Amino acid sequence: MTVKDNFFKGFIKENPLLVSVLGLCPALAVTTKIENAIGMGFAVLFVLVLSNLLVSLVTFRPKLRELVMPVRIPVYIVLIASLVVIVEMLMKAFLPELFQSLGLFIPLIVVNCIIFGRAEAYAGDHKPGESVIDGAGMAIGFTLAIILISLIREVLGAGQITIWKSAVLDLSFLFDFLGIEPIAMFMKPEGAFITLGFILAAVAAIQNRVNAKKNAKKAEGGAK
Amino acid sequence: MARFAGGKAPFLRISDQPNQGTGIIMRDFMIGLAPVILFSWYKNGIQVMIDGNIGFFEMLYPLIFILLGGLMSLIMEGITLYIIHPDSRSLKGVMAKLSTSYPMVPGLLLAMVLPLYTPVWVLIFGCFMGTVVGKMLFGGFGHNIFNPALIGYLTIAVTLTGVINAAGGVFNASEVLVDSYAGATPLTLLSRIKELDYDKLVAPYGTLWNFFLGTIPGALAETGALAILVSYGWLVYRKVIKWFTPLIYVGTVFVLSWFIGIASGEPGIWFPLYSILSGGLMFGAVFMATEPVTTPRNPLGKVVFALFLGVFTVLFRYISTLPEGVATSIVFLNIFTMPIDNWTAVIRARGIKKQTAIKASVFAVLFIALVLYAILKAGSMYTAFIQGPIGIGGWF
Amino acid sequence: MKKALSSAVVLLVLGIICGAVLALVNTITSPVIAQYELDKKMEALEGFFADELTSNQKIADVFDVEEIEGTGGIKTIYLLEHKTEQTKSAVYSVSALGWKTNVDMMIAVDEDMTLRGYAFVTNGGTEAIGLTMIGATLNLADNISIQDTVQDYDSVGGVSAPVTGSGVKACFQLVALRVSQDLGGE
Amino acid sequence: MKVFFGKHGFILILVAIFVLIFGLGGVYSRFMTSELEEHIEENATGAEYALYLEMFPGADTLTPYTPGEVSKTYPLAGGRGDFAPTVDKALKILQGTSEKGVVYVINTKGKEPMKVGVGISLENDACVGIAVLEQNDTPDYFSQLGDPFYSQFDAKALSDLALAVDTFAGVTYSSKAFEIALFYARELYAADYDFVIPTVAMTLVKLEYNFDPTTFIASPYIANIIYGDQDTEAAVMLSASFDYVGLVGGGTDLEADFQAAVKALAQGAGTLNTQASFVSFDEENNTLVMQTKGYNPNAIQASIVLNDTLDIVVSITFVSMETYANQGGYGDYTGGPAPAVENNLRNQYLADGDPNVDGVAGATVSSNAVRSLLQLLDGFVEAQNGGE
Repeated sequence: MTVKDNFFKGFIKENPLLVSVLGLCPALAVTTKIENAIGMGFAVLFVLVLSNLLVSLVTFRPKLRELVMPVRIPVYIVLIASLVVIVEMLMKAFLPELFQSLGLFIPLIVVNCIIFGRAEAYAGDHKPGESVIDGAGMAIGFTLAIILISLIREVLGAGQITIWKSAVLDLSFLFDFLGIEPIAMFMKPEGAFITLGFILAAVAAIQNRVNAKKNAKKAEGGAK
Repeated sequence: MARFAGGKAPFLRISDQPNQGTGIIMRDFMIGLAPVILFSWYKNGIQVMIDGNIGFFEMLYPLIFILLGGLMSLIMEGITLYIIHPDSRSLKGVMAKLSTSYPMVPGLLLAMVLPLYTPVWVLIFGCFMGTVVGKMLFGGFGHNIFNPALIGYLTIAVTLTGVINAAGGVFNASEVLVDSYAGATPLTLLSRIKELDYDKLVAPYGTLWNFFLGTIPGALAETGALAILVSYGWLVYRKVIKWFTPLIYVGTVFVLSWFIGIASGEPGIWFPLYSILSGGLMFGAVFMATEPVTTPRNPLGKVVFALFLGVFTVLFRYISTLPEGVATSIVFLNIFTMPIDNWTAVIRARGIKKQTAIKASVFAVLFIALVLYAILKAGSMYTAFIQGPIGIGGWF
Repeated sequence: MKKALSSAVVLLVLGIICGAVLALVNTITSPVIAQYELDKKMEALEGFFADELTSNQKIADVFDVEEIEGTGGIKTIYLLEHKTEQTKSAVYSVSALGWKTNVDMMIAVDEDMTLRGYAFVTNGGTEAIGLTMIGATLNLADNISIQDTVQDYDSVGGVSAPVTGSGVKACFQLVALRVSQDLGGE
Repeated sequence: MKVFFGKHGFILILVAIFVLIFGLGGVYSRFMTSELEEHIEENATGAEYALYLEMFPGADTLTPYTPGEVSKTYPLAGGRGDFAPTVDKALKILQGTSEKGVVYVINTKGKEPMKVGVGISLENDACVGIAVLEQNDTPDYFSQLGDPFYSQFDAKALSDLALAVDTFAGVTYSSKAFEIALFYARELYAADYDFVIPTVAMTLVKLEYNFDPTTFIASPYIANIIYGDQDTEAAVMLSASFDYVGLVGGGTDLEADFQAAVKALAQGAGTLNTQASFVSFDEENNTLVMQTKGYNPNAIQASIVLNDTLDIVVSITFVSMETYANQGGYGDYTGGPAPAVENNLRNQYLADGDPNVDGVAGATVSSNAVRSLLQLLDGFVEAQNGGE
């Protein structure tokens, strides 16, 4: 697997949210604004890259690996929890408004399956460099996915796009032109589930089609 | 012989009537809807124009609105089929599928239970939730668990009531010019004043005769009890629906309301009549509780289903804060269609024997418990009669 | 046995390192957080004293602010003294039981015992009623004596919320009982 | 292109139909909503006019007209300053072609702005009814105004000298709004038609305390007035709320119109300090009990012993004081525990006989209260002196 493949696999092919369906809790809860999604994405990026790096570092050397493996779950938890607390403190100090709107979901990154999943499934037996690239790719894939969800939810549910703080794109002129109004349901949990469901279906459909094409090509190649 | 037919429901009368099929059933069903549609057009359009309150284009609106609902539903189902079925990427393929799946019905029914001044985009959103989410995502016709029209209706009722009220709500132009309604449908009034008083509940709208004719405010088609009865007669005559389901449903509500009235110190016959004639009860009983896909298939199952519908409608209507309980109770009981169907099929086939007695008694106990709860709770909602001297009201 | 022990040691060392890093980060961030929270409080006070401030003055430029811990329902008292005019005011952060949860209010009182302003910080009551209270006006007359607010306030327009309303009343009562102690001059 | 349409033409047509319906349906439903708004407006005006017609039995049509300009201000209830009502519209009520009456729709103010319609009959120059069109007052209070309140507006003669609206207890603000509306409607009516607002010829010469110990409890104030066409002079005793009690030294009571006029004049004069008052007088022991209101709602009471000729204060004892038990209740006053303030001021007065005592720093309200008590007492003592 090339570095490029390793990085980009988290975007679509192994997207943690849309394919593995991990990290549903933040994906459903904080995606009411794009701003929140971006903030959450950065928090996950920070934690995931560093946790992958650290986990990979402590399990990379065979000798250390031998010692760590029996207690790896507590080790991972200590590492990830420390990173999350660091993110929480930094965010509280420098991005207090974002911290307030993300609220409980920052500490909950500790138990976010994506972080743990990547530590267990990838970083535990790969080189530090590869692990960092994997973590970055996965986190960006996750971020893009929740940005997509929050884009749909915010446009339909509130009629605006909050990119960052005061950078708000007000779409009410469009809504007025069409004679419609935002549907509050999309700001609520049920709207999150419906949006996520449709996106999952669309991604699955696209992947199926791509795979079918690939298989057809392969079969063609085999026939030759 | 229908009982040996295999494959997907509904079977209805494919085999026991020569040269009949779903197409004919669909035609009969549409004819059955016609009196109700025409009545709502008359009440909200023609009559108002005769009174001189509106112009020609306003007169046409109710009819167009209802037909628009059906059309939207049809087109959405077409688009969904195009997307999810590779073999329906042509007019012929889609048409072949659409001709057997009643695509117009959810939209038509949805449009008929919405208020007159619902904006069209709300109707379209409701059609989307009903047809695409409530029907096509479950696998299309014959696979849906919930009544598609009611899924659309409930989505709108939960999230977009404010929009509908802002646009004008349930009153048609001539009702707007009558001040005595205090801006509410009969059931909204009941949930607002929480008092069983003929002068306050019925008198503002005329007499119970007006309730029967349907000249009271309400959603497009749900008020016309008389028109719905005509439809009921036709549908029963053509054997599209079973005659007893609506009867048991409405009857249960009637009897329970009477008991509740008595428990509240209001023994008059007007209250049970008022409660079956107001809101969407008649409409729901004839057109939605008899839906072939989402309700039990065997006759005993239909009876049990209708009985429970009656109790839950009473519970939702009088005890919860929502003004309308019909839609909620039908969708809620749709969840239990499978167990009711299976258990009643066993009971029906074997009679009350050792093996089936327990199942039958579960139904009976549940039903009686719910009935008692409904009477005590709803009875104490409207008066201190039970709460005070006996002190039962406090338990609930 | 030895292996298990060394694993434990590894865990311990990791824990100590992580703890140290956390402590380090905390020393950097905690003053920033404290400063932010202070700014927030001052901003809340500025709302009451907007007429006294020119556009880019901070509250600390014009007033000497003293923070006192309150008792009972009164959580914090901010005593403000105008630097040039020597007039005193007090702002109370007070909370009382409304419907199920507390009503938290900020109530500002001037030296002559008149109500300067009030604001709802969080809402008691159910979501719908509670939300209408944020930014609600209680129809109080200008410069009403703080003693009179208890009977004179208006229930929040449009909602009959007697229980939440009693929370608001309790807030005023707490301040009315306390105010002379802080501002003197009866 | 052709290939694309061949492949996707069907879905494109479906989507096109969808968009078409969305557009046309949207336009149609907007049209419906705007029509509905018109209907509602029609209905609202209709209902409002029906309300006015109901006030005048037999009337059938009404025509709006422009009333004369009148600008007047009235004091609001609760001492919240003056308010100038404005007229929103005026309507003539007709029966056939003959004018039956007139309705003024007036913007007035209770606790919040209010809009009321006042109907005035041309036949007997009387208010025949009042209609509340808009009000934003506290619902709990406003709803207390029921039929007993509104029925007073039926056939209320505008030529009544003492025209006033009976305040409904506890709903003073809203009651006052109706009074303002009624008064203003009378002014407008006088400007538009040949109606003269009745007035009473009366001037208030002097308003002072009643220092006669036999009557001052029932009627603490005395007003000297000149009234009537013959400029009759009279001294009138008034109660604590300035109600007419009787003439000084007895005699025939004034007519009701004049009684009301005295009250209005005295109330409006505002020259007396009403903070302190007499409570009782014990003739045997020459003991006078007085009270004054300070910071605490419970009044400060003082028992004062005088000499036999009632012109020298022997001693002052405070019966009840500001109820603050600790000195904290006096703010930052540090002169010792309660009742230090009262005692301090009393001692000042007893020392030099000057009632304008210096207040105690930090206890302004209490000081003011005690000072006004002492001033009243001083006035009493001096009056007895002059009497001798």
